[in-house]
Amino acid sequence: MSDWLGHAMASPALVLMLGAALIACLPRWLHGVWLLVIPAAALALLWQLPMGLHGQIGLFGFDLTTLRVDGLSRIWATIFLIGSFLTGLYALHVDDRIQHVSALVYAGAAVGAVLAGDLVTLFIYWEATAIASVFLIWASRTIKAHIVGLRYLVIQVISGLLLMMGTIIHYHATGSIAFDHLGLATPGGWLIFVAFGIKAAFPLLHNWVQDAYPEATVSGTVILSIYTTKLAIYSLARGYAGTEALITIGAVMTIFPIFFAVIENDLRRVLAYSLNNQLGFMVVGIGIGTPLALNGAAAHAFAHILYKGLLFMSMGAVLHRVGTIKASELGGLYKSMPWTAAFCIVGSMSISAFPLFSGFVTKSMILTAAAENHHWIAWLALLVASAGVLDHSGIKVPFFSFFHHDAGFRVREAPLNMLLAMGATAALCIGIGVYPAPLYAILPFDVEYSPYTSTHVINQLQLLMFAALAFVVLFRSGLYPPEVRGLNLDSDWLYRRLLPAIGRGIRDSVAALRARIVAGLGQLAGLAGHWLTDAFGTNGAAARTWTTGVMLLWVTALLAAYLLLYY
Amino acid sequence: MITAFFNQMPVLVVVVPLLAAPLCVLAHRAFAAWLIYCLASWLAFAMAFLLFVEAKIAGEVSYAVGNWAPPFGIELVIDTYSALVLLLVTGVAAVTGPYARKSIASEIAIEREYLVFALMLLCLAGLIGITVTGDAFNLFVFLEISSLSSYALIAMGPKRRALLSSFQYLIMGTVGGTFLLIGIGLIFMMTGTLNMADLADRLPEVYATRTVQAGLAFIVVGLSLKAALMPAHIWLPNAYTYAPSAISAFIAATATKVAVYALFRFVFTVFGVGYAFGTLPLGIVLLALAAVSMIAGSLASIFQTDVKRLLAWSSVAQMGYIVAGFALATPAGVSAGLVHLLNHGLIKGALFMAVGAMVWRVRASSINDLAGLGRAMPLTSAAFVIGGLSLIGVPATAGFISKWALMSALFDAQHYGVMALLLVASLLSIIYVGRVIEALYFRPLPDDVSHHKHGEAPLGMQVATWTLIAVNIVIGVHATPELEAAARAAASLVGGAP
Amino acid sequence: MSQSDARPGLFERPGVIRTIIALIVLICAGLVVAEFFYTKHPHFGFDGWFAFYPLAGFVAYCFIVLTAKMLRPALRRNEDYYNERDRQALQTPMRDDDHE
Amino acid sequence: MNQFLTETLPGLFNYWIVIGLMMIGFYTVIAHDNLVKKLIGLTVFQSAVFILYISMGFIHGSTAPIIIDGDPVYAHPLPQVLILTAIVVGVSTTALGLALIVRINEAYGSIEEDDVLAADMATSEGEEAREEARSEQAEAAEGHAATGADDGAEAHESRPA
Repeated sequence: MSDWLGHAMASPALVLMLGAALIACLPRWLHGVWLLVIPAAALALLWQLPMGLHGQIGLFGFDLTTLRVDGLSRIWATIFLIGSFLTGLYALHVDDRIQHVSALVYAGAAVGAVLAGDLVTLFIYWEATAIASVFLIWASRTIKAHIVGLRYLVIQVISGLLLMMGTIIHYHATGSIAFDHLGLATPGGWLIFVAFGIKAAFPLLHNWVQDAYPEATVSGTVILSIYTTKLAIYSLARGYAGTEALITIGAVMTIFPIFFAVIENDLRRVLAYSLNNQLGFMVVGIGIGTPLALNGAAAHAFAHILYKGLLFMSMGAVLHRVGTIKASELGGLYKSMPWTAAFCIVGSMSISAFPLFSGFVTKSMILTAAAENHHWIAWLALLVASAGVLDHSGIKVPFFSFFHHDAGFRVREAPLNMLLAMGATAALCIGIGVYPAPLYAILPFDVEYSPYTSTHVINQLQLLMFAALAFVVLFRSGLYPPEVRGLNLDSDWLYRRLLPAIGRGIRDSVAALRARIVAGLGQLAGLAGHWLTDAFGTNGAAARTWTTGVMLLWVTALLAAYLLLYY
Repeated sequence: MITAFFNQMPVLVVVVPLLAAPLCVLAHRAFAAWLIYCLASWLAFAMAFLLFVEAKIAGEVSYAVGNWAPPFGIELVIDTYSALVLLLVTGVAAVTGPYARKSIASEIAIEREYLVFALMLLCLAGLIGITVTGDAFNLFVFLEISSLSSYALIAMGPKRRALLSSFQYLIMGTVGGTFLLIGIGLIFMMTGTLNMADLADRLPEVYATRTVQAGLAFIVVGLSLKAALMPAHIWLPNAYTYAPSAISAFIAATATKVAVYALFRFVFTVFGVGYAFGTLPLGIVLLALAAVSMIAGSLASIFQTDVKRLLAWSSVAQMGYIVAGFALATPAGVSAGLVHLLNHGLIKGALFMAVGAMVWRVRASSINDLAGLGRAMPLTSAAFVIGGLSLIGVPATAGFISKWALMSALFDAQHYGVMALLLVASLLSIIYVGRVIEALYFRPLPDDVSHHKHGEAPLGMQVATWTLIAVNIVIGVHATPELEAAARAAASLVGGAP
Repeated sequence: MSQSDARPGLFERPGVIRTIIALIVLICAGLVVAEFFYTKHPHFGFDGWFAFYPLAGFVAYCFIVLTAKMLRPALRRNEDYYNERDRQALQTPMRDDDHE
Repeated sequence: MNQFLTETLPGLFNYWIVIGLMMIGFYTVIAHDNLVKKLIGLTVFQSAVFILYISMGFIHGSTAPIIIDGDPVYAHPLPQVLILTAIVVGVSTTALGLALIVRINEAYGSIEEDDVLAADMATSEGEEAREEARSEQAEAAEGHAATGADDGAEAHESRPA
């Protein structure tokens, strides 16, 4: 027990969390320095750690492995820490202790989860990411953010509960809590799969992303976009690599959010849908499960965190300056915010996978792997999705915010620290695209792969440029759907409308039934209506103050029950 | 002299607060009474610690009151089980000392303050007595001492609703106490002894009689009432809500815990596991009641508008957790229940203290009244957050340790349904703790605040709250000593390797 | 649309827009020509057809946008569809975070 | 049967009395709203238990446990001693309860439990209504202050006319 402290201290996750504790106590003017120093220190520590298992501690008879450094976990931890550094820079101007603390705890929990060598440690950090991240939503301090935050929290915690139950059942079946390949052969494996699926935003489990991310603070959205979903992707890669079902799920995931993204008006929500679609690429890669495909998933996650972060940063800067992020109200901002516009375009080019940008060198690995393994439907889906990405993230986001018709906003350029963060991220996006060798070097598997063949470059350019041409044609001919205010139904309709409606239906019919009974039998029925509030509200039957007589009757009943049982 | 002190310690730990109480009355001054309370409770805590160590070494410390040899005289017995609960009771009492000074002063008229401390000492003496005694009837007497003083303490609450709350508690508590008395009488009738160890020896001969069966039923129901186990819990929310803040913290952390201690002292030590859980179906009944408590308590908690009431309802739920552990009657289950009993005492004590500090400032305890206090009282709010996380069971806090232990015990016993309910209850606890945290940090201070002149809570309240929070974190990080001690206690209660 | 500026911005002048479009068309034409000058590595067969990628890009794009457009009437609701409270809440300001 | 009527039943008559008293007391506590009656019921209930204890220590034809010559049968002294303590507890409970009733009467002007509860309910509902009104007011005020802003963030530097 004594040396666990030593082992645990060596964890980059704990460096971030201790840093968060420091920020909670330090005066305001020191926050900036710490926000940058802590992730950098954690990153340095990560790369000092030798490959292998560390930080074994015993807890309640389980041997936990709190620190597993191997190719797969290291690349994820690395990009998380880089992301933490960049978002720290982006949020430097924010004067809100809560946001800084929760951002660091959140990042620390995500890093800890990625480095977890067993399911219990994973569960602990898994829940920690949920709890830490909700503060970034609440920090918007609007009533809507409060409601959305609670909804988000409940969904995240359900994922954690499933993970825990799955872990227990898995342990019961196999006697092991190691977090290695799990597969879908056991019920425990299924439960954990669903738990991962919730956080990875599988189709129909996805809506919390679009619900919650756009409600967070300006910097909170950027931070949220980095960790939770990619942590789930890592967990899938670790536990379910090569699971056929993932190819189908991933293919659906790449396609269906596109339609929503095309007609969505809130640009941060557009990006949230596009996030979903990008996750689909990674899920397909994991489903294929060959070394090349897994490398592709890892590399794509790496690149994705950067360009998606960059896009959210630029939209955040627009929201910060203009006060709205609705496509229907924006336009012409390139005049006021030229740097932000330029960085946004770099992000768009990267996500659309133009050659020389980061998306190209990573996404093509997944497509190549799909082709090599002859998953032609999935491959076509990814191809179609690539064209779709060009529309919603490549064209729609920069076009409607910075170009299109001038909406008349005359604002200042984004704050310097935001520009620096965006600049650094943009530089990384281009750097990876131009010179991918360092990224390839830290991928989990040794695979020879070269993205810059003439075939690849030409085919990709053909695909993208003709899609762009299609945009021009559609837009000029007036067929392109205009940006209008409104919200679009998604799967959250199920629990925000359908379930309550069913509930109301049941309640109403019960109430009607009650009315009939009441008419006949007086006050016999008391079970209808807002059952819970009736029962547990402050003056509800179960929770209000009873008279001592009623209390004692209950006690007598209890005594009688015991005596009867014993009789 | 020193050896004499050590030899007399088991009785001194009761006698010191008992004698300090009239001293408080004689002192007649608030400050002097407070000083006496602090000294007595700290001394009791020190002795409790020494007794704990002694019990660890010797296994069991026995003391014959007045040199009357047991089983005829009253025997005091301290084993690890009682020593742990004793540590909790005296520890919380000792921490309440510094807390109570300002908190009590803000809620109770100055001329009655000294009486509060006298009553707190009496209550403490009663609670300590319950844990150390090895005599069934003596336990009843101490239980009534602690209950009577807590009725009076609760009635001192600042709102008039405190009066009826206290009266209802009095009726329910007295009925519970009388049931216990009947139960003890029935088993005394069959065995002719009141010494617990002696009872354990003699009861097996008369297990089959109706009298003993009825005796067990009366004792279990009587102590369930005192422990606020569903459906006998209804006195608790009001009593905790309307009591003065310091009293809420003290009683919430100790009184029901000690009642659970007594319940399982009877069930395990006196009646024996085989009889109560084997011959009679007590285990399954308690488990069912515990499961209902968990869910219903948490649900009710979510709907509360008053933070103290919210915490009180959460206590009902948490009592369910504790009883669920004990009701398994496996070494792992009992030790988990015991650990949660201790940890929950610490958590609830800390939370009630944090809320008490906020009440001290805004003079109200509804969630809306606490809006925006995260900025006005950063330290107190931070304490509430950490305590709340511990209540939820977030890793690195005490709550995690005991919930984890409970989960694994339930899992080993293959009670998957209860396990699922426990998980659901934890989910619900996130929601009700989240509601308060959201109000503290993400809502603005109301504009009409007349309480800007106060800053953070006074030092004494801060120190007390943070002491309990610190203990929570220490246990969360380094739980081995507590877990080992609990395992020893469980082994002595239900057998099995420690 | 520009009311505040007397002169239209760079990307609002018809000439500039025409140039951009012409550029795109030109590049596309070039890419079709390029179709003759590289070796293909088809994996499935159909991906080796002439101008497969250009066609795929164009058709897929149109398909997506037009389908989404058709879906819109079915999916779109008022912004306060879910409840009145959300609408009110939308207007509740963020408080003092994100200062400079 | 005959033996039951002549020996067992009368032999156990003390228990019948105990049970009777107990039920009377318990019923009073449950059924009466008047707090004083409740408390008296509680006292009767407790007294029944006292009698249970005392009578079980008694043996037919026994004498008080004072050592005398000969070979007398002594009653068990312990239950009587115990019940002395229990009576003290009972008396303190009654006293405390009565004191509480006096204060309840001062505070509410009634000693009927349902009246007092109704008064409490009224105040608590009043408090809740006030709370609700207050938070709605706050919301409305905030909403009003921000009409024009959609997603929040800092004030606009310029907006189209």
